[in-house]
Amino acid sequence: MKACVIVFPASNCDRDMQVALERSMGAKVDMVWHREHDLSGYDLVAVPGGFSYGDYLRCGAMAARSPIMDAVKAHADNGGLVLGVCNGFQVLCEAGLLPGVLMRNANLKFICKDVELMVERADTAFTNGYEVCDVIRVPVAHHDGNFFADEETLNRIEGEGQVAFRYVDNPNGSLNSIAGILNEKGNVLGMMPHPERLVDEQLGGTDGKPMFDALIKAVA
Amino acid sequence: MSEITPEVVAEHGLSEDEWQQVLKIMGREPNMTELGIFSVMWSEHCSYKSSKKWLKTLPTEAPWVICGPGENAGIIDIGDGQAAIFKMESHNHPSYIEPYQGAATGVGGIMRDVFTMGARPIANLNALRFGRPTHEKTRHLVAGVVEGIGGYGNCMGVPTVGGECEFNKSYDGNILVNAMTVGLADADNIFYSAAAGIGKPVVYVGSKTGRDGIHGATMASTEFTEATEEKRPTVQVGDPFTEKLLLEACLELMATDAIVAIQDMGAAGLTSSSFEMASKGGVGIDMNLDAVPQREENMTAYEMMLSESQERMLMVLEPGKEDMARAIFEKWELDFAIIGTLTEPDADGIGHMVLHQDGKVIADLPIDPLALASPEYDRPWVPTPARDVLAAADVEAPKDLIDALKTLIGGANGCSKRWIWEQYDHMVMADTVQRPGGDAALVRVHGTKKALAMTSDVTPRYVFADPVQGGRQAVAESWRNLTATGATPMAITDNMNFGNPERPEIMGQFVGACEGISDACRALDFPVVSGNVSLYNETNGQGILPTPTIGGVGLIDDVAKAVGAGFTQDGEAIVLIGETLGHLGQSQYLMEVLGRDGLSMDDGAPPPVDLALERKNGDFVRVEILSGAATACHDLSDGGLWVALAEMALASDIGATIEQPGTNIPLHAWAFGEDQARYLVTTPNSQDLIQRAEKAGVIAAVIGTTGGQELTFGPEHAISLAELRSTHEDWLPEFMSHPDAH
Amino acid sequence: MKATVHVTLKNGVLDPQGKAIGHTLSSLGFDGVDDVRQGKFIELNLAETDPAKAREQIDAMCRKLLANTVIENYSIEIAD
Amino acid sequence: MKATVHVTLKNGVLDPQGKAIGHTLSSLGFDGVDDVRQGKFIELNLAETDPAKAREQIDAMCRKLLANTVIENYSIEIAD
Ligand SMILES: Nc1ncnc2c1ncn2[C@@H]1O[C@H](COP(=O)(O)OP(=O)(O)O)[C@@H](O)[C@H]1O
Ligand SMILES: [Mg+2]
Repeated sequence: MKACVIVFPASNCDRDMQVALERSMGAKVDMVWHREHDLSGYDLVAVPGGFSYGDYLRCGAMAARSPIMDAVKAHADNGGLVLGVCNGFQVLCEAGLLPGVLMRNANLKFICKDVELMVERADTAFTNGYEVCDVIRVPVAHHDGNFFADEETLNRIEGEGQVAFRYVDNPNGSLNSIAGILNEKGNVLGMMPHPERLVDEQLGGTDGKPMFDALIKAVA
Repeated sequence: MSEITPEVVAEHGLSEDEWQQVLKIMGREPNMTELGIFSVMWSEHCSYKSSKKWLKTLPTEAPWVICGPGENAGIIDIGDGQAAIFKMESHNHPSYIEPYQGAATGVGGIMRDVFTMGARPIANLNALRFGRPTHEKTRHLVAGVVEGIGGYGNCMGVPTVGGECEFNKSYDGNILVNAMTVGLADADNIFYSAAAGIGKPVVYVGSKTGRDGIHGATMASTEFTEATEEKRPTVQVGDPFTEKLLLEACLELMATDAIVAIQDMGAAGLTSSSFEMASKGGVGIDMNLDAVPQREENMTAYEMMLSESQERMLMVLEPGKEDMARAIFEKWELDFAIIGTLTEPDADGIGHMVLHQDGKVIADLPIDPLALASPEYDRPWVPTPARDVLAAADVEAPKDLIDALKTLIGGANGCSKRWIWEQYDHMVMADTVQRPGGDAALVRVHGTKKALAMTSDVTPRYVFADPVQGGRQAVAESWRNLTATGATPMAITDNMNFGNPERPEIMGQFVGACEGISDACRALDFPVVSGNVSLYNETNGQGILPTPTIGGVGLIDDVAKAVGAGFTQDGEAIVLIGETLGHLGQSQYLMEVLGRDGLSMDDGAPPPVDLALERKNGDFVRVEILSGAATACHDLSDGGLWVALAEMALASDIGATIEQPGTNIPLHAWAFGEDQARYLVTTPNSQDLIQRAEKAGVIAAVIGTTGGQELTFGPEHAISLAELRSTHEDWLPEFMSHPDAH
Repeated sequence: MKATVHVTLKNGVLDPQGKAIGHTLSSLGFDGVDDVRQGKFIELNLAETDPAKAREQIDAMCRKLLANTVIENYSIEIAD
Repeated sequence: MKATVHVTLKNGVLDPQGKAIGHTLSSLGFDGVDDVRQGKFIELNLAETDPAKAREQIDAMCRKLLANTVIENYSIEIAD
C-alpha cells in the first residue's frame, strides 16, 4: 500500500490525514504539492480538509483547477482509491469526480462538534470495517457542508446506493441527511465529517480508525 | 505636503511637551511623514507611556523562562529541546467598530507575533467581554466577533480551544476582544527582532501595502466619543488565506539559516517594525519606499509608513540568501521585495532611518532618540478605597436555592458558551485532548506524551472592588485552572484592559492590579513572559471594569494522567479541598440572584486571596491527580460550590448526592460563596486521600457521592440533570436567535 | 476594458443565504418581502480591447472557474 | 415589485477574494486580467408597489442587514 495526501495552499488537515493513515499503515505517507502532475505508484490518494484558497469564490473551486487534479482524475479512472474529507469532498465535487455540491450550512454558521453517522454501505474499500446501520461518532468542522444535488442526480445517487454515510441528526441541512457519497464505481469517497480526527483514544474516540484499517487491507 | 500647524500636531495626538521633544530630537521642524512616524511611535499603544513604569515591576524570571517581555511573545522551556511561545493581545476598539474584521485581524495579529519567533501556532484562546445583553448593540457585536475569530482561526487551521465570555454594563460602549496564541518551536531555532550586520538586506514579505487602518495605533489610544464613532477610520480587512501561506513560507525559510532578524508588521506597520529591529540592533536602515509592494496607486510615504495592512513581515537576511528566500515566497505565491539595507550608526553612534522615494530622501530620523525617548509618564493615581467585608448573615437568602442555582448557571454569565466554541474548529491539528468546556484546555505537544494546558481568566468585578486582591485572584484562578487538569503552571501572559489612565482613580486600578498580579506571580512561581496594555477603554467618561486578563500556560509530562472536570463513574466520593467560609461580597450570587451591580460600597470586598494557601492546596491536588487518586477535578470560582458541582455533573451526565454541611454558615453562603483556593475532586478511596490531606495540612472533607441522574443537596433540594442541562445550554443560543444578531 | 460577471444560482437550487436573509428581514419587521436570492458578481479589468474577444475570454473564465455550471448561471456585461 | 441590491467593498478596502480569483485566473493562463473585485447582489420581491416607497424600504434593509456600511457600499435598482 502506498498512499499520499495532496496539499493545496491553505489545506490544513493535511498533517492530520497523514498521521491517521500512517497510524494504520505503519508506513510513511507522502505529501504531494498541488502543482505536481504525477500520482503513479500510489494506491490511495487523500484530498484533505482545510480552506484551500481561503474557501474564496466557492469552496474547493480553485483547488479543483489545480494541476494535480488531472492526475487525481486519471488515478480514479484507473480504479485507484480517492478519499476526500471536508474541503477534500468539496474539491472532488467541484472537480466533477463526485456528483452534487456542498452549499453553505443551513444556519450559516461554522459547526464544529461530534456527530453520529449511520453507515449505509459496508461493502466498499473504505467502509468494510463497519456494518450497515452501525452508528459511529465522528467530528464535523465546516461552514459549507450542506449537500445539494438536483432531483434527478439525487435520485440516481440514492438509486445506485452511492450514499456511504448519513447524519443521524442533520447538522447542516444536507439533502437526505447525506454526509458522504461514493462515485458509481465505489472507488472515490467524499465525506464532510473527519474520520482522521477520531483515531486516537486520547482525542476522544476511535470510530474513524476502522476506515483507515479497511483501506490498508483493501490494497494489501 | 500640508503645513505643520499646532492643530496638525494635536491631531497626531502629541502634547505640547511631546512636540517640544520632537523638535529637540530632530533639531528642526519635522515634515509630515516624520511627524506621522513620531505620532505612532509615541502613541500609547506602541510606547506604553502610561504603563511602562508599572509593568517593570512584574516578575518575569524563572529558570524555565527563555525570553520574557520585550520581544514579540514570551518563551518558556518545556523540555526535550522544545519551547512554548505565547502572548495575548487586545483588538478592542477595532472590534467595536467592525466586529467581524476587528476580531479576525486581532487573531491574525497575535498569530503573527508567535510565528515570527519561529513557532508553529498550536492553539488560540479568546477572552471576550460585551455590554449588557439588553443593550441594542450586544447581539450584533457577539455575532460578529465570534464569527470573525472563527473565520480567521478556522482558516488558519489552528484550533481555538478556550477562552471566556462575559456580559456587563460597563462594556456597553467598549467591548473587549483579547486573543491569545500558543505556539511550539525548537528551543535552538528561535528568531528575534534585533537587526545586525551592516549592509545586509532588509526584506518585505507577505501582502501588499494599502491604505488600511492608517492611524490605527493612535486610534487604539484615544477615548471614544460620538464624533470618533462617526469618523470611522479605514478598517483593516483580514485575509487568513494569505496569512496561512505566510506562516508556511516563514516556517520553511526558518528551517534554513537565512534569517538574521524578523519582525511582524502589527500596529503602526512598517514604522514600528523597522524602528524596533534597528533600535534593538543599534543600526540604521536605508529604505527605498518605491520597492514596497503597493496595492493602491499614488501612495504617499506617510501612508506607506503608517499603513496597518495585515499579513506582512519584515526581515533581515544573510547576504546571498535572497534568491533562495525569494523562491520560497514565490512558491507560496507571496510578495517578496528587498526594500532596504542596514547602515552604520552616525558619528555619535546613532542609527538613522532614512527613507527614499522617487530618488529623493524624504525623511531622516534618528532611531534610538525617537524609539527609546518615547515619553514615560508617572501618571498621578489614587488607591481604590477599601470596602468592608460583607458578612454572609447580612446577605439575603434566596427564596429557593435551586432557583438561585438555575439563575447562576442559566444566565448570561454562568451559561454554557457552547454556542461560541462550536463555531471554532477546536480539534484541527488532531492534538486537542481536553476540548473547550473544562477548566483548562489540553493540547498535546505533537508526537509526544506531553501536553500544554492553557486558560484565560480574570474576574473584573473583583478587580474593580479591590484591584490588588482582584489582580491576585486573576492569577490564582489561572493557576488553579491549570492545576485542575494535573498540569504544572509555568507562566502567564497578561492583557491589561483599563479605562482612561489620565484619571487618577483609573490609574490607581492599574497600579493596584499590577501589584496584585506581581504578588501572585511571585508566590506561585508563575512569571509574566509577555503581555499587552489597552487603555482608554472609555466612552463619554464611562470606563470599563478594570480587566487584566491573564492567559496561563502549564505543562503536563504525561497527558494520560490528566483529568477532566466531569465525574467519571458512580459511587465515588466527592471531596472539597480548601476552606469554606461563605464569602458573598462581590459574588456572582450577589450580582445575578440579588441583582446588585457591584459598584456600590455595600456590595462588599471581594474574597481575599491567601497565596500561600493557594499554593499548598493546589500542589496537593496536583499530586493527587498525577498519582491517579483523584479521578476528576474542578476548581471553584464564579458561583461557588453548587455551581461547580453542577458543572461537574453536566460534563459527565452523572449526578451526585450532596450531604448537608455540618457548619453554621448560612446554607446560601455555603452553596454560593466564592472563597478562594478551593477545588472539588472525586476519588474511589476518600479515606486515604483525606489522611494525606491532613498530613499536608490541607483542609479536605467528603461532601457527597457521585451517581444517579439528579443533583441532590440534602433532603430538600434536588434538580434533574436534564433540567440542569437545558437551563445551562439554552440561554446563549436563544439570546442569539434574535434578529438583532445581524 | 472593464467587465462584470453576474453569477446566480439556477432555479430550483437551494439558496441557504437567500433564505436566511429573507427570514431575518421578516423578523426585523420588513413585511411583504419574498423570493430573496443572493448571487455574486465579479468585476475585472481586461487588457483585451476588442469587446467580442473580451466576451469570449470571459466566457471561458466563467466556464473554467467563475461559475459552477452545474448549479449556477452566469451573465457577462462589458463596459463600453 | 422586483429589486436588486448590489453590495461592493468600498474603494481601498482589501478584497481577499478578488485577489485570490485574479491570481488563479492568471495561473489558469488567462493573461492581462487585473483589478478583480468580488461583490454580492441580492434580488428580492416586494409587496410594495410604489417605487419611491420600495426604495426607501430597501434602503432601510441595506443599512440594517444587507450591507456592512463600515466597509461596503450598496446600490439599489428597482425593476419597473
Ligand atoms: N470565548 C470563548 N471561546 C472558547 N471557549 C470559551 C469561550 N468562553 C468560554 N469558553 C470555555 O467555556 C468554559 C467555561 O469558561 P469559564 O466559565 O470562563 O471557565 P472557568 O471559570 O473555569 O475559568 C471553558 O472551558 C472555556 O474555555
Ligand atoms: Mg475553572
